Amino acid sequence: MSTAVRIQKLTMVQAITDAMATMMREHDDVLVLGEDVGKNGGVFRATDGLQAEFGEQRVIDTPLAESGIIGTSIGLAMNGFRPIAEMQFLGFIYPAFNQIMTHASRIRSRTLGHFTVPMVIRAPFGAGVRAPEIHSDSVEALFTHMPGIKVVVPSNAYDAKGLLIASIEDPDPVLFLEPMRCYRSHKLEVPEEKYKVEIGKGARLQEGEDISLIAWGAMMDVVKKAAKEIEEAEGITCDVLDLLTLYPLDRNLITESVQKTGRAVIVHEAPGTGGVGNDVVSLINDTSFLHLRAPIKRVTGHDTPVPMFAIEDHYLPDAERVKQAITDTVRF
Amino acid sequence: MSTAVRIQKLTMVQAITDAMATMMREHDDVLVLGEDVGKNGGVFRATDGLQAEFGEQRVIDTPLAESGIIGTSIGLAMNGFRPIAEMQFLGFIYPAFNQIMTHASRIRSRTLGHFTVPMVIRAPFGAGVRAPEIHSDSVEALFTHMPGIKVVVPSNAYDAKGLLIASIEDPDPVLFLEPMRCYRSHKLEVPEEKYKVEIGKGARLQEGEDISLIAWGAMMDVVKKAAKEIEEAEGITCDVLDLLTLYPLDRNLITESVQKTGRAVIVHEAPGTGGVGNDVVSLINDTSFLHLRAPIKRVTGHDTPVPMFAIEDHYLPDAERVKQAITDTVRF
Amino acid sequence: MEAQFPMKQILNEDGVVVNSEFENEMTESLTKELYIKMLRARMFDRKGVNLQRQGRIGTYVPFEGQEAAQVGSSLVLKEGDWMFPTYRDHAATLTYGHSARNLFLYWKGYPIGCVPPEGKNIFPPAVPIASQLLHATGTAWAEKMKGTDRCSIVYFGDGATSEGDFHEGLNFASVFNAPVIFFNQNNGFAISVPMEKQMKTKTIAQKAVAYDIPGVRIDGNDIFVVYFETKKAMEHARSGNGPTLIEAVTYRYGAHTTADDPSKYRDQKEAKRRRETTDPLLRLERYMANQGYFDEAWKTQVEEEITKEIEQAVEDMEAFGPAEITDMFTHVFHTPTWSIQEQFDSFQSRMKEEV
Amino acid sequence: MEAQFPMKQILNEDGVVVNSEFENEMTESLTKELYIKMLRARMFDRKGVNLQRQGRIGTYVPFEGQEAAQVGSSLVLKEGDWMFPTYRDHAATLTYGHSARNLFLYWKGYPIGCVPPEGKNIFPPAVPIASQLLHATGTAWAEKMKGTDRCSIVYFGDGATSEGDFHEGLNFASVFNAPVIFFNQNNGFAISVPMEKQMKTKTIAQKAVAYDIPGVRIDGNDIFVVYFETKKAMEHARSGNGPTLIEAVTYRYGAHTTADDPSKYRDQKEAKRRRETTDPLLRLERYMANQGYFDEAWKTQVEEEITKEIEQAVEDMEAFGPAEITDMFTHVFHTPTWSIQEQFDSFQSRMKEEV
Ligand SMILES: Cc1ncc(C[n+]2csc(CCOP(=O)(O)OP(=O)(O)O)c2C)c(N)n1
Ligand SMILES: Cc1ncc(C[n+]2csc(CCOP(=O)(O)OP(=O)(O)O)c2C)c(N)n1
Ligand SMILES: [Mg+2]
Ligand SMILES: [Mg+2]
Repeated sequence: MSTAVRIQKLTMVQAITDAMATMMREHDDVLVLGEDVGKNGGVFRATDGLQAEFGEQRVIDTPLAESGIIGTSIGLAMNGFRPIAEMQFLGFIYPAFNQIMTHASRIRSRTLGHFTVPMVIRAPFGAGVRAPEIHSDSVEALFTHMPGIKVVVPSNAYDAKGLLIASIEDPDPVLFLEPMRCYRSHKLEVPEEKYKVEIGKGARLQEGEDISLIAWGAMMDVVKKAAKEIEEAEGITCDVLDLLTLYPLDRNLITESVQKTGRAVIVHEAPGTGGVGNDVVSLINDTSFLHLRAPIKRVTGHDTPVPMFAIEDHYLPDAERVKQAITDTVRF
Repeated sequence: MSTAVRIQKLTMVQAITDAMATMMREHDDVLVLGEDVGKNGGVFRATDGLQAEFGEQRVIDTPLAESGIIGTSIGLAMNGFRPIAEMQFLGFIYPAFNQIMTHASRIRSRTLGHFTVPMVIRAPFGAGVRAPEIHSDSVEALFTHMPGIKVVVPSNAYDAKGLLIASIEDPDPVLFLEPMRCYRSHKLEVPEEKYKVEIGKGARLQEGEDISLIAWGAMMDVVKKAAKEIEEAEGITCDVLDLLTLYPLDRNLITESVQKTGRAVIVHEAPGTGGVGNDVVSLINDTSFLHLRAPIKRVTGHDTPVPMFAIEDHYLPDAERVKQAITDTVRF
Repeated sequence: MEAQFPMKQILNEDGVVVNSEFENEMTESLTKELYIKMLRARMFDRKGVNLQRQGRIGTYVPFEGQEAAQVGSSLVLKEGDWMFPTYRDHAATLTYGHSARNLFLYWKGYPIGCVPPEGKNIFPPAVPIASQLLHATGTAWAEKMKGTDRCSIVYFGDGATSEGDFHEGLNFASVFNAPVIFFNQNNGFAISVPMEKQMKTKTIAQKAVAYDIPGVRIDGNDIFVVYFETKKAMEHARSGNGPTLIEAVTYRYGAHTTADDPSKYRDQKEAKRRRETTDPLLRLERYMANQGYFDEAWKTQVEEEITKEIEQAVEDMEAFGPAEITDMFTHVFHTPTWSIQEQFDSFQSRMKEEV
Repeated sequence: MEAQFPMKQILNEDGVVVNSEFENEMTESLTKELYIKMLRARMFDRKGVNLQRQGRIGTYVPFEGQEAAQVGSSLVLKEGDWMFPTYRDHAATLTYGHSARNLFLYWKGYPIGCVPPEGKNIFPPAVPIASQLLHATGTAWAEKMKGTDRCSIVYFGDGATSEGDFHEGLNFASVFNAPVIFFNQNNGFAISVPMEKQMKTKTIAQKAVAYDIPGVRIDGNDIFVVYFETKKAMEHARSGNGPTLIEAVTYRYGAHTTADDPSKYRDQKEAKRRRETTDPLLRLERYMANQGYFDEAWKTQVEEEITKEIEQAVEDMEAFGPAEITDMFTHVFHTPTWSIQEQFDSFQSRMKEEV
């Protein structure tokens, strides 16, 4: 019965395009809309070729208005379509905040399931690519705090395709965050077929005994580098978790890991105050208090706006900061 | 030298009016603007009498547009005025999210202090007053995660006046949250004079030895009730903290209390996931890990939208839930 | 601009036909239907105010005075069309077939109050002002893509025109040629703020110029002009010609909500004056009398039937029993997340303990 | 509506005066000033593109083709007026007295790049499209309340007209009669999206009707019409008559940013054609030649001076040294909060370790 799975080597941004094309071929109700997603194929080329293949009716350049994009997508989603709305950058999602907060995420619960909003909002995000101000915001926590929407963040091509397909198939709104730093940083083997990476499940990228390193998105490379260097230098072995979904968190994965290692370092780009890292701290406190051998450390962006790009590297957590947190925790 | 301080008994909403009037008398550059703040005196009467006293030039009914209110207030603030902008309900602040997130909070840092935004955004919030949908949102965490703005929440008339005056005098934007449930629930003695309650400082409302109860806003009444009942029933004494400022948190107060009691219960209305409670958990983890005798408990709203008012009481934390958390923690 | 957007009328205040464009279609049966629907709406509204006064429901939002605008516009909808009301548009939703019981339950704070009858595309009242204009555009655009001739109608007030979403909604609809009727009820006030403080323009219809779509200004208390102009706009939309902005000039007699005190910001004598002059029901009665078919006995009979219907709805509302608390947990997502499930479980075990 | 908002011109493509309204004021000295400022802007812009190509700055946003719109409009500002540019408006900010060094530093990603010279009310480029319209309204309104005759000018593109903030900005300005000039540069594209997909209207000027304010459509490549119409609008504003919406029709020859490839979405032959026909500098040269005072030697001399100035700015940019990292921490609040202070401290101790 098994047919050979065809494999292609793709960057993350290519895998994202591939996921949309795969779903659009299979389902007529899947639409792509946003600013410059048509002929231009998106400012990152994430929708490259889609309009040529699926036409202007299904890959739609909208006026420059984020509330308009999300608000009309809600209408489309309530009335039989599955829109994939692109925000050109996550930093430009704010004008649509009202539509997401008071409608996209609430329509199912307000109407007791009478109307539903099966839509995906895609948004490139994060610092480290020398983008101008506002373009680099990492505000996942604004959405994990919003009841009624799921938030996912792949860190590589394979997960990106599977998670995006799962997001499009999800009966509820999903915010699909795309770390710009990962768009072209690696190529990975990605099946040509349709497959899903389950929403709500994280991944253990590396087994270790001494400490759990918990991160997502562009921070995975930083964390993996730190884990490798600290093992070489000090023989400390790290259990490296890529959360993949930020709401709902993969509680089992985190709990199991921390109960094994007794220690955790959480790494994210967003400001520490109000960041998703605090949710992870609470989760560990709730589930694993007696297992903890040291306080949990968070290595995060500062409580400052992401600065202009000449100095943004000093905003972002790097392997040095992560290693310092690891040794502080292990030696506590 | 000392003159007798004249005292008046005021509800919280009266104290808020009084704070604005006090500052407007003293400073010509203080303006009030928003929807229905003029003749109508605001839907909660918080600006009652201000237009009669200060005129239509200083107490301004604006068009119905929150982004417009905040955006123009930013311009006014950059150009010599100190606007107090009212959002009719915190649940209607979302259309202004972009202006607050990318401008009000960032202009000082973007321009290295060349332009500044000394403005106050006032907003009634929280559930429990049988308001319609969206009106009851408790989204303080969206703003504590936003670098460049402070967030304060009084729970009584005395603090409300002092904190609002401090907010108006603050050289940076302050989000001043007004728990609707507290508007008229108590009268307190409030000096007629100008005085300030310092931003960034919480208050210990009650001394206790066994556990720290940490909350703010409308949850203070719930927490105080629980503390009283649990002391009567079980002899457990609670150290009750009213945080008052949610960014920046009063780290010293929290730390000192938890290091004394070794236990903490945090109570807030907002959904647990992404709530400010997680920041408090992290703070305690960072400062007081070795003092903890039990995991920290959070008693919060659910990860659901605040429901329609017929069932909202089942959304809100109540004294029963708080007491349960206290006994669970003390008996851990 | 006022001259370019004159207020269209069919009936003047005395119920005299001043524009005969649609005279052929102004049949006795249509006239009576319009009258009955308006009377029904008005009686529903008065019941709502009373129920609130008696503490049997919570804050209520009355619409008395705006019946013609809402009834006339909603009566031209067809099966399957989409309706996006505000909190003040029960006359419209009721006329289009919403359940009176559920409408009352809405104001009693029951989650079920947001749910329309099966098959009826009626959105719950959009609480954040103007946000619903985009949904109406989206659902209409979807119909266009599906190739049906269905359309959307969206209600909003004069105050709503100031929000960014008003602008984005009209622009998207015009760019994508979506079959949507933007039905503005200009009742002169946004809570306490009069139109002159909301905008500098003297008309709302002229804002259509910014989107190159038709803008029509009508007397919103003249049910005929509302009915026929909305019908025209709908036919325009259904035949692929895109959206129309309709400004129906009207007035609310009462308070903004039952929690509001209009005497704070306006002279209520004006409401009294309007009740006697421009009232939509009175005007139609005058017309019917002029036509020779207004009959007090008939009216009484109609009133009795409506009273029965509304009393039944009130009874049904009260027979509904307590609101379903579990609704809070079970519909946030198709399948609850673990955090919601856990909160639900602990809620249920608390409930059990209480028993 | 196009007929009601015809595109005003003073010079046609051949540099011939087609409208003599302002002929008295079109002196040789003004003409030369306008020319010099445009040339300076163009040379600055080309330098920006070059610096980006050489990797000496980051992504840059070119404006070549839009010099007349920006220079003509900014030259009428007076001391103390407020300017709110986009990322594409260096010709405007430079003309109004911004520091060329800082503008280059902005594109090098330096925080100092956002800071205008002392006393110059120039806001940093508003990154979220259309958000700055409200700030301009607010600062202008403040001037009105203070009783000065200062005003604000705000720049934005055709794409920006779709955002809700465009609408709210114009509405607030019209309601409060704020002295602000809404200066739209309609260059036909929002990145790749042509005007026809952005809006159904054929003009942007007509959107003024929605706010009952003057809307003026001008040839944005004709520096005279830009200069005199903006001046008129400013005088109108300064004398208490409120805002004006100006649509300056223009074109960007190059890419949206240096990271963009316009051939993906349009035929660049059009840019070539326009360079030869409607170009703002060429047109003014033709006019000056017609007037008998265009002189290649003079131009060469002017170019030399500008080259010197710009080279100096580049030198200053590069002499500035590394960006000040501590800027990240020290200006978030007037006084750092403990969390920022703690992060700052630990940053500083890491820096010390590294040394
Ligand atoms: C975004 C938003 N801001 C504020 C409010 C509070 N509010 C409710 S009704 C109203 C006035 C609406 O006026 P209008 O649009 O004229 O409608 P009307 O009430 O007259 O029918 C306001 C300000 C809201 N519901 N949503
Ligand atoms: C709110 C927001 N959404 C999206 C963007 C991304 N973006 C930057 S420039 C641009 C196009 C702007 O077009 P237009 O207003 O015509 O100005 P132009 O670039 O042509 O000068 C877009 C979509 C942004 N900066 N802000
Ligand atoms: Mg109204
Ligand atoms: Mg443009």
